[in-house]
Amino acid sequence: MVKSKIKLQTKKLNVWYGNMHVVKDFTLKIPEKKITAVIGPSGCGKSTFLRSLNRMVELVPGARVSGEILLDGENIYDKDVDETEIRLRIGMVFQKPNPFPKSMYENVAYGLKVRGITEEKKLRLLVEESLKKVGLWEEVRDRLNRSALELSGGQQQRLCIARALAVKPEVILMDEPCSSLDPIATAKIEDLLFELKKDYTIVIVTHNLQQAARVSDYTAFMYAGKLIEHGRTEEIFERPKDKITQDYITGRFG
Amino acid sequence: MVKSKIKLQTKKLNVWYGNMHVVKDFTLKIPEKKITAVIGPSGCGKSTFLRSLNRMVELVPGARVSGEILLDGENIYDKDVDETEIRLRIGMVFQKPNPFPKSMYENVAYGLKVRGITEEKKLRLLVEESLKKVGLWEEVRDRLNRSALELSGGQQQRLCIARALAVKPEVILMDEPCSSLDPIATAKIEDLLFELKKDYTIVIVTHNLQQAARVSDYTAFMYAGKLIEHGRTEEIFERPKDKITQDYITGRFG
Amino acid sequence: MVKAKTCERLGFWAARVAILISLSITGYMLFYIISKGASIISWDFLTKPPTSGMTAGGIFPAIVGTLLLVTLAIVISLPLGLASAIYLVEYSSKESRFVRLVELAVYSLNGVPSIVFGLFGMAFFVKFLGFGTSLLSASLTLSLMILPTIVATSVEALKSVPDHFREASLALGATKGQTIVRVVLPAAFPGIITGAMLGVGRAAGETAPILFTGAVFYMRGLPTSIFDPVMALPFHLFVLATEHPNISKVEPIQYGTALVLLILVLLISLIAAVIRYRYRRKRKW
Amino acid sequence: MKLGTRKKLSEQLEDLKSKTMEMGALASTAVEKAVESLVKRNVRLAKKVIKEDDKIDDLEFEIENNCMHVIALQQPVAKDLRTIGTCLKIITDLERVGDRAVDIANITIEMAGRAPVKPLVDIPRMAELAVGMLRDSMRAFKEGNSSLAFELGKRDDEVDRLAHQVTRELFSYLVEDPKKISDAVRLMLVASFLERIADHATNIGERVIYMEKGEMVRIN
Amino acid sequence: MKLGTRKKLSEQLEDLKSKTMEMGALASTAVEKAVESLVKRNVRLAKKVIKEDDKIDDLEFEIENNCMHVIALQQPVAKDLRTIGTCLKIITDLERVGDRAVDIANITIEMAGRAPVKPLVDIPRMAELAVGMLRDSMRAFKEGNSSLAFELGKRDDEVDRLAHQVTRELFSYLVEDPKKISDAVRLMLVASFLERIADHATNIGERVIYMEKGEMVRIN
Amino acid sequence: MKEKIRLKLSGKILTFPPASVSILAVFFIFIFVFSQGLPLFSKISPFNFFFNSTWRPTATPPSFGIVPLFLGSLLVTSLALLISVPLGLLGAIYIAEIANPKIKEQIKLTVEVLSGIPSVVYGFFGLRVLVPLVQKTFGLPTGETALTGGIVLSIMILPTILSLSEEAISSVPVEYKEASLAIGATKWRTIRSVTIPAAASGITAAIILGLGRAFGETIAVMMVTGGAPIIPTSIFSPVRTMTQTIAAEMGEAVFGSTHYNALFALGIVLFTVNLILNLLAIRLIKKKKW
Ligand SMILES: Nc1ncnc2c1ncn2[C@@H]1O[C@H](COP(=O)(O)OP(=O)(O)OP(=O)(O)O)[C@@H](O)[C@H]1O
Ligand SMILES: Nc1ncnc2c1ncn2[C@@H]1O[C@H](COP(=O)(O)OP(=O)(O)OP(=O)(O)O)[C@@H](O)[C@H]1O
Ligand SMILES: [Mg+2]
Ligand SMILES: [Mg+2]
Ligand SMILES: O=P([O-])([O-])[O-]
Repeated sequence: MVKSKIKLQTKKLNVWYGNMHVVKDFTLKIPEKKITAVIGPSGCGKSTFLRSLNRMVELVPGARVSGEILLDGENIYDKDVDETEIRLRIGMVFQKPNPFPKSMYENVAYGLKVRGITEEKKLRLLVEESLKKVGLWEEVRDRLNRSALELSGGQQQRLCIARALAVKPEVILMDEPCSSLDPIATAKIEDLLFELKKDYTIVIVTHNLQQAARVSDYTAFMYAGKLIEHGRTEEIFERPKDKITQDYITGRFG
Repeated sequence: MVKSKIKLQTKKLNVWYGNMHVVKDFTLKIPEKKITAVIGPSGCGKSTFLRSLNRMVELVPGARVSGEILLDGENIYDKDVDETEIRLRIGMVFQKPNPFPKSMYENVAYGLKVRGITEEKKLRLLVEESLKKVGLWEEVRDRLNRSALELSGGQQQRLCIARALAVKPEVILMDEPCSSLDPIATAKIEDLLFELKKDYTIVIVTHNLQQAARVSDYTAFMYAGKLIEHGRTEEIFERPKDKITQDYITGRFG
Repeated sequence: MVKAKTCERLGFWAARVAILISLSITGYMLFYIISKGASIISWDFLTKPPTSGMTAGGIFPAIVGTLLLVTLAIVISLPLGLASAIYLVEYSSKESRFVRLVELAVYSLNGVPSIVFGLFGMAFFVKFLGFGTSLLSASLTLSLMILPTIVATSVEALKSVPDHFREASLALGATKGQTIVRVVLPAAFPGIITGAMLGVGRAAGETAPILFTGAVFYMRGLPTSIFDPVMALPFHLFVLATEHPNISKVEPIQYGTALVLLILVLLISLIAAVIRYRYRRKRKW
Repeated sequence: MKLGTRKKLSEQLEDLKSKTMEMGALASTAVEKAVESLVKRNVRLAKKVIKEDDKIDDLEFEIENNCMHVIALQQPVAKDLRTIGTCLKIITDLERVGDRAVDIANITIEMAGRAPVKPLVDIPRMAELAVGMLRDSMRAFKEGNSSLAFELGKRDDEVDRLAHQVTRELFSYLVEDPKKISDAVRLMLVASFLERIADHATNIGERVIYMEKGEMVRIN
Repeated sequence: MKLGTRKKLSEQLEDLKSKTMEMGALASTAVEKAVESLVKRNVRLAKKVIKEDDKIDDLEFEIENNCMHVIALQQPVAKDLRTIGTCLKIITDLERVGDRAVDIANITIEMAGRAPVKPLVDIPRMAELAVGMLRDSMRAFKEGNSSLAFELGKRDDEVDRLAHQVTRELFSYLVEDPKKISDAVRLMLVASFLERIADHATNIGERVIYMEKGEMVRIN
Repeated sequence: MKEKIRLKLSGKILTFPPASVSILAVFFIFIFVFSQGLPLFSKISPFNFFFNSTWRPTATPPSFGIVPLFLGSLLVTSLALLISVPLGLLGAIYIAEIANPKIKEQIKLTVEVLSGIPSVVYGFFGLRVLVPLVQKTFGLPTGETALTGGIVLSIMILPTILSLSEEAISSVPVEYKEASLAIGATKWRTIRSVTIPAAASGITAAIILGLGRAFGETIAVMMVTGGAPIIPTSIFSPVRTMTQTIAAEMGEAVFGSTHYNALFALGIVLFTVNLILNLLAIRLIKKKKW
């Protein structure tokens, strides 16, 4: 069904919180330079699934993961894989815009500094590049040293995306990145997604079915921890095969 | 344009916060037993407008109101009108479900007790009636004395609606009542709205254009404090007259 | 990257060692006092007055004195503090000059060293108002000292009641007074109680403020009126440990007194902490 | 669905479907009556058919509008959307069926007062078949019955066969008796109309299958 | 719009419109060529027209599918939705125009090798008018030009007038020379087809006005 | 209706006077402490008071120079901070960021309970345990030194610094930490570069409040520092702090005498210094940016 190159792939992924089995035998292929949306009712495990893709789920005390996640064919959960390395390759953007309470410049430079880049000139250049990519450069070039918290919600979210882009990740995970934004800021982020997918593989979790329909190339429908249906977004929204999917997307659910 | 009886009507309503002119010359008729949706970009003054309808806006220090709001022809801002009396007639439901940290029973009974009703039997009866109206009775009848905070978000919101209904208001104002709910809970609330409009006049503020389209009979589009366009929801969504309205609802805004 | 990992390991160990040291010092202190004092405590020790120039007998008057001081102090400061907090949070606008003045005053009061409270108590209650060195002067001094704690915690407790509760109540046609009494105060209750307990704990343990205002080293019998001076546990311990002519003879009594004081204060403090924790966990808004 | 009385999506879809069924019934009846008027040379009935076509047109307009309402206001997806798409397409077919009924009725009027070309046997038979298909296609739509829809393909072949036969037969009359030319031409047209009505019924059947399965299938 | 390459709503709408324009161009050309084949009695050209109608049918299918995609995925409202609704309707008209071109081409083939009934004068004239209307209706669609669309009503009247004239004329031939009956009948059909093509152009014009103004207006 | 309006107003009227009590209290403290302290300067010059290096109130002629007392307070307080700040900060990091949730809750509870231990108990512990220990370890003639005072105070303010810093660190929104981790920073790097800077104002406030507590503490220091009013020469000197001086000498000072005034003047100094520290801390805490 998926024809482009597979960038990221989960194989029989399972996640438990303590005794609670939250993600169940999840096998999904995520194609390169496409947008894959994960939809499903609240609490079905979308965020958990997403966080398992860059090993952020390990930060939850009591979380346990089994199965494989292959990034370009390599299992990121292998013993000798460094999770910080993985997180440089798989960036993440969160539900609420969360810039650090530092200057805009520092925010974007942060990941680069973590990576050991200290040369001022190089940093400037890379920061500018990232900010341009998210279309924020023109808006903030004159006040890069002002606090990032002065920006509006939508701008903050774009800054956070720029911050994630700065370290040149290959994959970007987004957990409901627009749910705290107004429709206009949301539209801007969606436009940005179209630009970004030229260079990045994107996985987005959203509650907003319309958003999934608008922006994604592929859609995965998740229910009670299981992958119910996965396919081209058109297929899912026009011809879902599964009864549950049909009920969910037509709002006849629950 | 509006043919049913007019329940609530604003005439040249203006609201200021300090020097900030937030609602400007707002003249709107709200027909009885219909759902009127107020839509518009963030910060355009929707919440302020809504809160001026039951004089909640007066609680904001520095808020100033001019113009008239007629409830059944009587100006609620008249000097000798008691605002607590108005708030009994015009109920309100908030963005985030906000049950009191009391038992479910106490929550619904609260408004009645405030009104001076103390007779246990009568209270029970009225509480049951309200809970039945919002379809919560079957779900909670066995645990009325448990804390309302034990309920799920959607149930809490329905409890809040029941609480507002208990005092038998004529109008119900809702400020983004579903924005913190998942799609399933949202669908239940929307179903409830269809039931409620048999008996109540409803004004709902929402960011979700689809929701406005789905549930409302009339839609008012607000922009920068002004009423730009108002009409049957079908008209607004199929044949908006104003360019700004068109741009806003088709997402070409900003 | 390897360096980053090493840094992390070192940092974590430093933190672990720090907390271990911190806890073990205090832990040792508690262990020390408990082990030394436990053998002293008996029914007689708790219920008998001291005898033979303090070298024998119990500490009953000091216990009673402390309880009296604390009770009186809280009875004065809780209503005052709570009412202030209600005024600040519910009845005034944040910009009002008066509110800022009150806040400033509360903060200032909180920073005043206890010995300065002692000085003030002596100058104002003892001398100026003529209450003399008495239970009343000492309690008033203590109540002022714990007032900021009570105001601050009550303000916090009231503020932590989300506005949407108030809005919900007002939107249902309740008046402001009904809203405060029926919704806000019940929701803030645990926080207020914690504040009160904290105040009680502080009042019970302080020595400096009562030094010149009401505490005496020895008195015959219990105070009969609020104008009598009182014995108090902390003061008792202080004097026994530093000024008693026969220090080695009263050593066991010192340990005993220290232990009783410790238990009293820790108990109060523990109750406060437990209430707070339970409440924090239970709170869902 | 009257304006100003908002309903839930499922109710609106039901409304749409029942309106479409109503339109289907009107169109079928119109064809029946038109053919009856032709057979019985009943001008009044023919005029009635022509007048009643307005109802069908109005209904098409109304249903189309409602479809747009529902799309604009409810954002239907998946089967809901396919149902609406199907209604949109079915109503154009039905409207065209209605137009053919009018065409037939007009022919009745044109031929009024003249001796019949020949006894009408095959045409009523075709009409019966075509209307039967139409009715069944609408039943398939109502019930979401795709196997019923699927059978329409075969039945359409039968109608096509009959149409050919009628045309051939009439051509022979044409050559025999030039005076009857114009009426013979008219009857040929009627046959072609009926054939097209059967085509429309087949189209409707295809749409029903699409609605149910999400795939376009050619059934003839 | 290929599957799997998601675009923004505005781009998708542009795609839809240009596909529809393409279909319009194909249909217009088909009619022109069909009439040319008839006039020049060019069977090869007629066969080409018939073959190329598949393209039109495919395009209709594709555009309709894309419309459904856009509705399902983008929740269009207001003018965006009206544009899609208009595309959906225009393509049925265009498809029918294509079918009429095929009908004309078929007649060319049927009449091949026989002497012409009469020199074809009015039919090419009608064809020119009808195709002109079709082209203009599509231009009005492209440009959102409702006044251009509005004029189509008058032009349709002219085509109707010509069609009547042609029919009357042919009837006289029919009576004169019974041998030419069948071809005369065929030419009458051609005239009625052209008339209907003009009707379709008028329909498209009405749709354009609806798209622009949000109201259905009858323009003839 | 009128009754309702009265009801509405009554709440405000009822709560206004209590709200004024705090203001009055500060005002009175100010008036009374100053009114008893300021007369000193009609008897001796402020220069003398602030810069004279001997404190001999009972000698003839008496000398009221607070330099040794101030230095004593300063030394003891500095020592206390030197020990408790690193321990407290690292400990706070442990509790807030490293400890697993179960242990975390328990440690927090413990620390909060410990912060309620009365100062006299710390003093008592210092006197009984630390004084002999210091004496033995460093081979001093007496264990009652500035160092001992510093240690006792550091133990005493440790819970304050720990719990306030921990609160500051914990209140840094988890989103910041997640953002940093998600970008590939290690946990420690995140603590260093994101959490601590974000909590900086809160941590500073914690330290200042600890400082204030140490500076204003009376009984605990009194029991362990030896109480010699001389300028300390090393951390092993016995010292006498300002607070301690007031507590020790007030009993002997004659009401209204120069000595009495001088002790109140010490009170003024304490009052002022602590007020400044406290207001500073409050400003820092209020400066939260999120
Ligand atoms: N830290 C945790 N410890 C234990 N259970 C958890 C934890 N986080 C989430 N869960 C549970 O795991 C399940 C899946 O949670 P998750 O956050 O992945 O759902 P989700 O699909 O993202 O929901 P939402 O749409 O509401 O964000 C839920 O039932 C939730 O209660
Ligand atoms: N208490 C207040 N004091 C001063 N200005 C305020 C206050 N509340 C809101 N405003 C301002 O008034 C304007 C209108 O606010 P309002 O909350 O009514 O907008 P809104 O349309 O409800 O926005 P949203 O969709 O984001 O809820 C905004 O610019 C806002 O910043
Ligand atoms: Mg989630
Ligand atoms: Mg709002
Ligand atoms: O309307 P038609 O020409 O396709 O029958």
